[in-house]
Order: sequence, then structure tokens, then C-alpha cells
Amino acid sequence: MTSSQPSQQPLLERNHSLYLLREMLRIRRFEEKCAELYSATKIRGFLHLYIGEEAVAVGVMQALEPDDAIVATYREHGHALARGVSPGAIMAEMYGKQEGCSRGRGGSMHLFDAATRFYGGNAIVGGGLPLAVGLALADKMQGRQRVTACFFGEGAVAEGEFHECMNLAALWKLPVLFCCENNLYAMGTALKRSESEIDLCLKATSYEVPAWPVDGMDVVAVEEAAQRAAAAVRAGGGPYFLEFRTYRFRAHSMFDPQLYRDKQEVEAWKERDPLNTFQVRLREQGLLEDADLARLEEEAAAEITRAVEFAEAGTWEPLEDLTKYVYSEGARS
Amino acid sequence: MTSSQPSQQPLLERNHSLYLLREMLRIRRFEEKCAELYSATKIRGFLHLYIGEEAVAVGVMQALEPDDAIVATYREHGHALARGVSPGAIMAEMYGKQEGCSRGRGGSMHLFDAATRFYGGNAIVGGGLPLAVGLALADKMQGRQRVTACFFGEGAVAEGEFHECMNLAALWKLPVLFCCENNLYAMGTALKRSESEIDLCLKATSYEVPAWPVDGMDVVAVEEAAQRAAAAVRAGGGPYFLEFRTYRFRAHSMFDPQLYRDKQEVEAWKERDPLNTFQVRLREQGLLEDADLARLEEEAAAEITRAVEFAEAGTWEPLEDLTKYVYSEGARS
Amino acid sequence: MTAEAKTGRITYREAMRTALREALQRDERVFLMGEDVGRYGGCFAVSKGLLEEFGPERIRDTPLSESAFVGAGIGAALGGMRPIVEIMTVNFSLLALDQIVNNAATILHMSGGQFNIPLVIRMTTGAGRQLAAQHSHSLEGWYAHIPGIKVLTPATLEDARGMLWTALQDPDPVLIFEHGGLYNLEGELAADAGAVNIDKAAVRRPGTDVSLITYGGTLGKTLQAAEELAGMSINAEVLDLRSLRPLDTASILESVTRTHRTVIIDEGWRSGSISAEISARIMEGAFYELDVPVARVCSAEVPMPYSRHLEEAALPQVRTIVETVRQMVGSRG
Amino acid sequence: MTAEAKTGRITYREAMRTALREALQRDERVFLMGEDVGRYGGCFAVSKGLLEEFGPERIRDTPLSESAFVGAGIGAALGGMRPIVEIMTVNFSLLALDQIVNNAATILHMSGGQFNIPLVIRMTTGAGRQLAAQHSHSLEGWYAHIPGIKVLTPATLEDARGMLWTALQDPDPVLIFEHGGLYNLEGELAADAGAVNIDKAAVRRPGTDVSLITYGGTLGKTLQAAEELAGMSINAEVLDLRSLRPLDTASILESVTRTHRTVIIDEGWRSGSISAEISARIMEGAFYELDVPVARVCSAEVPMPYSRHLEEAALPQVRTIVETVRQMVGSRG
Ligand SMILES: Cc1ncc(C[n+]2csc(CCOP(=O)(O)OP(=O)(O)O)c2C)c(N)n1
Ligand SMILES: Cc1ncc(C[n+]2csc(CCOP(=O)(O)OP(=O)(O)O)c2C)c(N)n1
Ligand SMILES: [Mg+2]
Ligand SMILES: [Mg+2]
Repeated sequence: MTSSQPSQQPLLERNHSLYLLREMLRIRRFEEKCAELYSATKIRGFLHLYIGEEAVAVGVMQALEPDDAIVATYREHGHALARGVSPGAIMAEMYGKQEGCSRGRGGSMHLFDAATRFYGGNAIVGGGLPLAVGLALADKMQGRQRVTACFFGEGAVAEGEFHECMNLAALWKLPVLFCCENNLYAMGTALKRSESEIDLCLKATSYEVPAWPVDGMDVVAVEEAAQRAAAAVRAGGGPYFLEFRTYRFRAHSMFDPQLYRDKQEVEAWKERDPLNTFQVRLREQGLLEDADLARLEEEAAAEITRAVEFAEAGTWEPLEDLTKYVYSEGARS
Repeated sequence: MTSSQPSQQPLLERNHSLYLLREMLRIRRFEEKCAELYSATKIRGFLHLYIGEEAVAVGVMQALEPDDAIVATYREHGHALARGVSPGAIMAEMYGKQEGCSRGRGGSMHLFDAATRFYGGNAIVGGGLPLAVGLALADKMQGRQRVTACFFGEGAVAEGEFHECMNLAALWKLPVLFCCENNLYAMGTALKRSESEIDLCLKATSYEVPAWPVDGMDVVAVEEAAQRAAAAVRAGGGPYFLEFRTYRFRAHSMFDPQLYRDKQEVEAWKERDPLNTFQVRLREQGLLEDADLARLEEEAAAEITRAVEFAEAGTWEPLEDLTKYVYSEGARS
Repeated sequence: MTAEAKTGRITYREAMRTALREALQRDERVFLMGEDVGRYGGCFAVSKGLLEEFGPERIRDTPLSESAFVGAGIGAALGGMRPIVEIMTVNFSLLALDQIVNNAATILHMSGGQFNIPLVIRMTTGAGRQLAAQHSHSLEGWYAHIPGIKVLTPATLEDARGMLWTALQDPDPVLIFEHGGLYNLEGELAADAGAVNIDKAAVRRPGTDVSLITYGGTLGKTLQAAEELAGMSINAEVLDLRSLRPLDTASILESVTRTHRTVIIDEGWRSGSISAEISARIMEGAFYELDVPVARVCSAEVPMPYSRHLEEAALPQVRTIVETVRQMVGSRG
Repeated sequence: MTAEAKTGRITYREAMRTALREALQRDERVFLMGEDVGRYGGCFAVSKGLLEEFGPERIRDTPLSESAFVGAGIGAALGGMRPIVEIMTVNFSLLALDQIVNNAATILHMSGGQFNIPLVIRMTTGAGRQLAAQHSHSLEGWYAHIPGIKVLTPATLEDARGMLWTALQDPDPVLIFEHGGLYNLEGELAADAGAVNIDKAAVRRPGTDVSLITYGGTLGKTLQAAEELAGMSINAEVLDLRSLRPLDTASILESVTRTHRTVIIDEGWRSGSISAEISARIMEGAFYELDVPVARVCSAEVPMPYSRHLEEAALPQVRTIVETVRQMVGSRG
């Protein structure tokens, strides 16, 4: 590593840095492909892209252990990929094939994976928070040193469930890591039009939950904050709240004409693209060569090709199984 | 008025002071009678007594105008009486007679009165808050300088509706006076067992709603705080939150063995009985003579006698009218 | 065919928008409130353009707080306004159900007829767009169980255009369910189309051999099925319920008495759907008119699967309607 | 008559408590959570004494946050616990309905069978104690519309004692509705009474002339009616459904096939009550067995009035059941 640093930022470790970049790239390219496949009508229903917010999922996942749990929203492709859910299974899910991670029953908004303790994929805003509180309660009652990471958007903060869950988690000192992805909009509603107090951390502290704002466009900052918070939670300190300040580069869903924000604002945020800024920083520190990037792109592309092939080769669940997963008897049979 | 004051408290005006005492006494005696009538099975269903908390309703009502609105809970006899709802109509309601203020359809938990804009009597904890927000929204949209006073217990603060309503009222700067009656218990659950942060005013301020704690056992302090808050709300400053620190002397309802609190605690609070302490203070200031008290007691007793007579003389609504008030067509016919 | 001059092509979405615009123009007390109804233009673009036309006071974007803003609609109605509350979809209305069932439906009654609630709540309902289990409920028939509210299901352009104004004239809460599959329905509508009745079922296709009773999202499929049946010389009558509460029992029994055979088509889950109530009423009111037992074509009892082929198998389809009728008529004599 | 040695007198409340105690003793993963289940002893004293016996970790008082603690129960079940969540009454369960319908009922399916939810939710239901419109709902039949959950209605001491353990062994969410009017029901119960099946209806009184089909709070009234009818030499069979989802259609049809006459008694509001589903199933499965149309005795469609005489008139009563049967049997031949 060169000793002459143009930037004031801390020195980074090459392998881990390239890993973080690789993870963000996997998500970015995967979702670009999803958008393409949506237009090609291979993917249907609602499709919510995470593009622009990759640093949050990637950074937070670095702080989680294999037996920790994750609860996410309908905008969860990035979280699933960063958590290690099979890209093929995710793609097959969006195709509606039975090889999908939810057997094609959930689709884009409901990715589930028992192997990685990925509890979905919840399409009711705020609906995942009580699940996270309960998962954490189970861990605490069974004396396990686990963390449950709960992802939700800033729009969910207005829901009564946010209030009830912050209080319950704090009151019972439950090991929940609340990860609020503040991308400034809930569909078309800007934070300032939905909250009388827009300092979300201040809200969290009103429940005596420690809270920190984090630059959600900086994967290193996200990882650092997540490591610190997860350690505190794991140590039994009760819940922790992190506000990740980020931005959604794409439309809310595939049906959104984006009348509520202007191009300049979007462009300004794209200047802070978590992948680009991180690449620049790595190059500054001499940690990234063109060849590295080329390799990462190739790997990502290859992974996506395999995922699409897997999904295409997938099969339709037989109609006789329609009601199979309503109750466990059926699921077992 | 004598100039030699034993206490440091501000001088009080005699007529108004006696009026405040009279109002508290009316409520106290009325509810003592209700308890008696419950044992006599004249009153049925749930009966929640306000005894010990009278200073709150009486003090707050002094700050309200005739065209202001009130939303209360199932523990609302005191609010209804202090607002000027007819004692006879209230008693008849608890008897289930059609001369009752809700025609006997609501009972103790659902006192309603259009004449005084008394919007009930809501038996769902937190259920009245959105109604108050909406009433205030209507006033604001119609350019009226009205206040909607919303009473609720500290237990309601844990409900998601509290969170949603505080935010909405603050975001839209609606004229709601949130009156939280903190009597330390929600049925058998102590505040410290239900809230991670027990400073309720701090919660309110996290929505940018101005908030003050008030000695709910001191009717003068309550009135002062309510006057200040109501003036601010009426002036268009948006919602205001007052936490009245008070105590329920009786059981939660008539079925409560009170296993959750010990006698000493109850006795200690009874030392601060809002009627007794106020009487002492008035006597100290030479504003209350035995004769005054005797007269107030007589008036209260006479009012209750009339109310009971009215209720006893009341009639049962004919069975044919059973479904009359499900829709307005029926109500009008 | 109506003359060109007198009609114009319009979609269901535009018909709803026209109805909203007319209501906002005709009555100052009318306002629209809900998530993303303003800047976003409505999640299904129904209210697009209304913010620009009527301003943010009357086209109110709300935070994600279903319980608070639905309850605020109830309060605003009590306060003299004529609110139209939009809940994006029926799936999220469950968060506001307490306000609808415990307040909107009860206050007129609990207040002994003093306080009526002239509130209209609109929401999208139904499946068919691969939105999976949390975004595909068809619960309008379920809501119809609640006394104190009215439940409308506009299935035609005339009703999309005409039901809103009539609902706004109703003194009590009216819920309007708009099936998501209908918004792009296009056809001719009389330029002077206006308010329509909201308490009578309508024969959309007269027939003699069998009564096909349906509403909302399945009217189109049922009419198609009737066409196919005509090709098999089975002359089916199609009855559009239009209102699920109150249910127009007279029209149902008249039709059954004409045809002596009945199939009910309902997108709700079979058990406990409104189709069961209709079958029970026919049992009670036209038992001796029946040549064969009433049959039901409903949705399979499964949370809606994402995968298209499974979703299609779960929902009533033209072919299942046709088959059911053919078997029934086959079993003639 | 069972021998004294083998039985003991017990109330429904005590039977429930015994079942809770046994469950807590037999399975470390079982815990009870809800409002006032601990220090208060349960709002209907069902869990009285359990806090002292099992401690605050396993007998958890929750804040007034229905959505959060019901959702936390779902999460805890996902996390390997066997939670018993008590919602004080069905009236408040509407605040948690989103968690029940959108999470508890869907996650097994949305996850393609990966995540089942072994959760038991208990709540009091029903009217009859003059608690008025917000505290008298009978919605168990309404809940039975939801695929993914099971709905139990213990109406006897055996079932109060035996259903809980079986429900806890079920891999999926089970809702247990305890009618408030049953807690003081007293009788003999075998000392070794234990788990019972939860999927079969039970003939509580065999008969030949008419089938009286009911469940929960109206079983007692129905048995009384059967006694009175016996005095009129009408031999009525009484079928207790026990489970409303799944519904034991086979037992229903068997009984109807024996008697050829049916009256369904249901405390739910008539329209859209479970009685409608039962009538529809009889229409579909035993139409040609019916001598006369199936009749229903349900609650009047009115928010429950407080006044005793109106409440009694609104609810199914022994005399209305008897009259209905007499008319039906009168219309014989
Ligand atoms: C309870 C509920 N209300 C409304 C919706 C419709 N909806 C889906 S996403 C969304 C915006 C949520 O914004 P935010 O929480 O900030 O997450 P983001 O989409 O920005 O990641 C809305 C309103 C929903 N899914 N659930
Ligand atoms: C949503 C809801 N949950 C539970 C109840 C049962 N309940 C009635 S009063 C009460 C306690 C409320 O306490 P608080 O808000 O402090 O008011 P207080 O009774 O002390 O005046 C409870 C739990 C209810 N009525 N509504
Ligand atoms: Mg957002
Ligand atoms: Mg209290």
C-alpha cells in the first residue's frame, strides 16, 4: 500500500474492500437484470429495486453471524443476496418457479430462506417489525447470543407498529438491530411531508434506544456502525437503532412515473453512488486496478447468467399442489 | 381576603375557587352514588370510577369554550359532569333508560352529548385519539378557532394510535389539546412496566409537540396549565400535550381485586386528595367556611337525588326500536 | 348504441377521477385524504391531477398511518366535513379495522342517534396481478358482516362514475371497493352520466335458465361465461349485486324464482364469503323454487400465490363458471 | 355418572387455568404473554396465580400494544418458542388483525413451507354482560374466513381443559375463543381429563327430529332449548361444532341426513356469520335430504346495546330457538 494518501480517509484492507465492492456489484448487476426481465415479462407483480442503496445491506451483513436472523421488506433482493441466499433460487422465485427460494409462492416481495435465517420479504410496511421483536424475544428467552436485524424504510416510522415495537424491544431489552433505510421517500411522500420531527434518531432515543445516523452511501461507514451496534446488541445491551441515509436511484416500483421528485435531485444523489465513490476511494488508496474490476464484473455477470439459466430451467409447481402450504399437514405430505 | 398568608401559594379568587371545589365535589359524590347503585345492580356492565382524579377534568374544562369539543374514555363521568352534561341524563344512561344521554345504548362507557360537543365515551384504549385529530382537522379546514380536548390514560401511550395521532396532529398543526391522565396504572400494569421511557412529556416532544407535566391533584395548577395550553392551541400553534400526574383511588373497575398495588401507596396518594388539599388551601386563605362546604355538599346531594329520581322515572326503549340507530334512516324515522 | 355526441370513451379509472372531481367541485366540505393521493397521483393514478386542481388542503397526502388517518376521517365527518379517505388497498385496511368497526360503525348507535358519520372510504381490492398473499385480499364481502357501515362494489363504468356522489350524500359510513383489475376497463359512458342508486342489484344480462349472481371484479368473467353458455343454448341471467351491505335480497330471490337455478361467483375465499350469505338467504327465501342446490364458484382457500398459473387456478375463471353451470343444467329434470 | 374419586367440580375458568399450568409445566418453550396476564391475574382471572408459579419471564405482562405483542408471538414461534398470546377480548384483536391475517396466516405459504408458526392466541369473545357496542363482538365466525389459521370455540369444561394442549401441538396458528359468559360455568370434570381432538364436531345431545347446530356461547342455550322441546315431544339433536376452521362438514351433513331439519344457532351478526357458511354447505351437500329449509337464529344486526332488555332482544335466546324449531316442525309434511 502506498504511504502517500490523497484522501484523509482511513486505510482499507484490500481483500475485504474488494469483497465489499464485489457484493455491491453483484446486487447492482442482478437488479439491472431484474428490471430487464420485468420488461421482458419474465418477472411479474411488484418489483422494487434497491439500486443506490446497496451499501446498506452489504455493510450491515458484515456484522451478522450465520445464526443471526434477518427480517426485511418488499425491497429485499439486496439483503437476500448479501446474506448469501442463492441467486438462482432468488431469480427462480421471481420467475414463479418451484425451484425458487419460496417455491414461487412469494415472488419478489417475499423471499424466504431457512438456511440463512432470512425471514422474508414482508410487503406490509412496518409488518416485519413485530416479527423481529418476537425472534429476538425467542433468542433472549433461550439464552442465545443472537442478533435479529430488522430492515425497514423511513416511511414505516410513521406506522403505529414502529412505536409499539421500539417500546417493546427497549422495555424487554431484546437483541434487535433496527436498520432504518432512510431514502427520503415513501413512494411519493417525502419524509418532511410525513413526519413532524424528521430526525429519526431522536425518535429512537425517545424510547431509550441508542441511535446513530450513518452515511448509507459509504459501505465502510455502514459496516463500522453495524459492527459497533451488533456488538452492543449481542452483548445484551438491548436494541439499537441505525438510520442509514441513502437514496433510491430508480422508481419506487415499475409503475412509478416519479412526479414527486426532480431529475436534479436524483442526479445529485447519483454523484454519491456507493459503488462509484467506493471504487474511486479504493483506486486512490491503490487497492483497485482495472483488472480487479473487470474480474468482479465478470464474476457478477457469470453468476447472473447461471441464475437466469437456473430460473429458466425451473419448473412450474403442479396445480394439484395449489393449497399445499396453507397448513403444515399439507406441506409435510 | 386576609393579607397574612401562611402558605406561599398565590391568592385565589373566592367565587371561582368555590366553583372549582363545587365541581369536584359534584363528581366525587355522584360517583360514590354510582358505586352504591352498581352494588344495588341498578347500574350494570363495566363501571370505571374517576374518584381521585377529579381535579383534572374540572381544571381542564375551565379552559374550554362552549363550541370546543371533548373526546374522552370509558372513565368519563367526571368529564361529562364537568362539561355540563345533565347529571340526570348521565344517571339515566347508566340505568339503561331511553332518557339517558345516549338513550341507554351506551352505558357508563359511552356517554355522548351533542349539546356540549361531548363525543364520548370511547372504550377502546387509544381509540378516541384519531377522532380528536379529525375533529380538529375539520375545525382547521373550516377556519374555526376551536379546540378539541382529548383525554386518555397513560396506558394509551403505548398504543400505535398514540404515535400516529401525535405525528399527524403535529405535522398538520391541528388544534388538539392532548390531556394524558397519568394515574400510574393501566389496569394492573404500572407505567414502568409498560414504557421503556416513563417521561411521557419527552415522548410528546419527540413529535415536536410542546408538553408539560402538571400536578393533577391540584385543580388550580391544572386550570392554569390548561388555560395556557388551550390559548396556544386556539391561537393556531398546533397541538399541545399535558401530562396530568394523578392517581386512581378506587379499583380499575368493579371487578378488580387490586393485587398489583399495596395499600400504603394508595393511602399515600389519598393524602393528596384533590378535594381535601384544595379545601385546606381555601381555608388557609380564608376563602372557605364550614357553611360554604355544607352548602356545596347539600347542592351536590340534591343534584344526585334529582338525577337518581330522573333515572328511576325513566322508561325502557321499546323492543321494536332495537335496530333503530344502526343507520340514520332508522334514527330519523 | 348511444349517439357519439352524447357519450365518450372512458376508463373505470377516469370515471372514478371524474366522480372525485365533481364531488370536490360541488361540495366545499369534500376532501380526499390518503397515502400518496397527491404528489404521487394515487397509487393507481386515480387521483392524478387533483392536487394541482384542488390544492394540498383538499388533496391530502398522509403519512403511513392507516389507523390515524381513517380515524381522522371519522372525526372530520363528525366535525362537519365530507371526507373521502383512500386506503391504498384493502390489504392495509386491516391496520385501520379497529377504527372502522369500533368507531365508524358504532358511534351513531352508541350515541343514541346523536352523531352520524358521513364518511366515504375508498380502497382497491382483489387479486389477479401476481401481487401474492399480502396484496391480493378480496375482503369486501367480509366487511359486509359489520352493521353500521355500507359496502359498495362498483363493477361498471356507470357505477364507478355514479356511486361516489350518492355515497357522499349518505349520512353514514360507506366503503367503496374498487377492484384493481377494473381500472383499465374501457368503454362508452354517457357524457351526462351522474349519481346512481346504491341499494339495488342490477340485472346485467337477463336470462331464463340459471341465475349467475356476482359483484365487483368477477362481473366481467361472469358476463363472458354467460356469452359462452349462450353458445351452448343455456340462457343465463347475470345479477350484479352492486351493494354487499345492504344486500338486495328481493332482487336475488326474484331472479332465482325466474330461473330456479343459481350459481354465485365470488372472488372471496369460499368459507364465510358473501356467497355463503347469499346461498343461505336463497335457502331461507326461495327453497321451494330451487330445481337444484345453489352452487358457488369462489376463490380457493389459500393465501394468494405469486406464480401466475397458481394464482389463476386459485381464482374464479370463466371456464370454471361455465363448467359449474353446465353440470347444473345437465342435472336438469 | 363418573365416580366421585375420579372427578371433581371445576369451573370453565379453572379448567382453562389448569390447561395453562399443565402446558407451562410440560413444555419449557411455552410462555404466556398479554395485557395484565401477570400481576393483575388476567382480566377474567384465568391466569391468576401463574405469575407466582412460573415467574415474569414466562408470564409476561405486555404494554397496551396489541399489534406488537401478537406479532411478537408470531416471531417467537418462528424462533422456536411455543407462545400463548392472550388478547383480553376479541374486540381489541382488531388492532392486531394485520399481524394475524397478513403474517400468521400467510408466512408458511409465502415461504413455500419453510416457516411454520406454532402459535396459540387466546381471547375472550361474546356479549351478554351489558358491555355495549365496543366490548361485545362475537367475531370468531368472522375469523374462520381466513385460510392459514385454525379457530376453536371451547364450549364445555372438557374442551376448556383439553383444547389448549392439542392446539400447542399444532404446527400452525390456532385461535381459541373463550366466551365470556362461560368462565363461571361449573360442573364435574374427570380428574384425569386431558388433551382432546380439535377437528371434530361433537353431538352433545342425540336426537331425531331436528339438528340444532351451534358452538361456543350458545351451546348452553341450545341444550336448554332442546330440553324444552323434549317436553313438547320434539327430539332435537344438538351438534357442537367446537372448531369453526376447519369446519367438520361431514358431521354436519350426517346429522342433517338423520333429522332432515336444521336450525343453526350463532351469536354472530346474522349476515355473513358462520351460520351462513353452514347453511350453504348443507345446501351443497344435503339439499335432497332437507324436508324444510335450514333456519338460522343469530344476533340482530346492531352494535350491541348496553340496556339489558335490548341486549337480550339482540341475542339468540332459548325461547327464540324453541319457537323457530316449533314452527319448523309444525311445517312438517
Ligand atoms: C401498511 C402499508 N401501507 C401502504 C403500503 C403501500 N406501500 C408499499 S411501499 C410504500 C412506501 C414505503 O416507504 P418506505 O418505508 O420509506 O420504504 P421504501 O419503499 O422507501 O424502501 C407504501 C406506501 C404497504 N405496503 N403497507
Ligand atoms: C385496545 C384496548 N386494549 C385493552 C383494553 C382493556 N382495558 C380497558 S381500560 C385498560 C387500562 C387503560 O389504562 P389507562 O390508559 O392508563 O387508563 P386508566 O384506566 O388508567 O384511566 C385496559 C387495558 C381496551 N379497552 N382497549
Ligand atoms: Mg423510503
Ligand atoms: Mg392509567
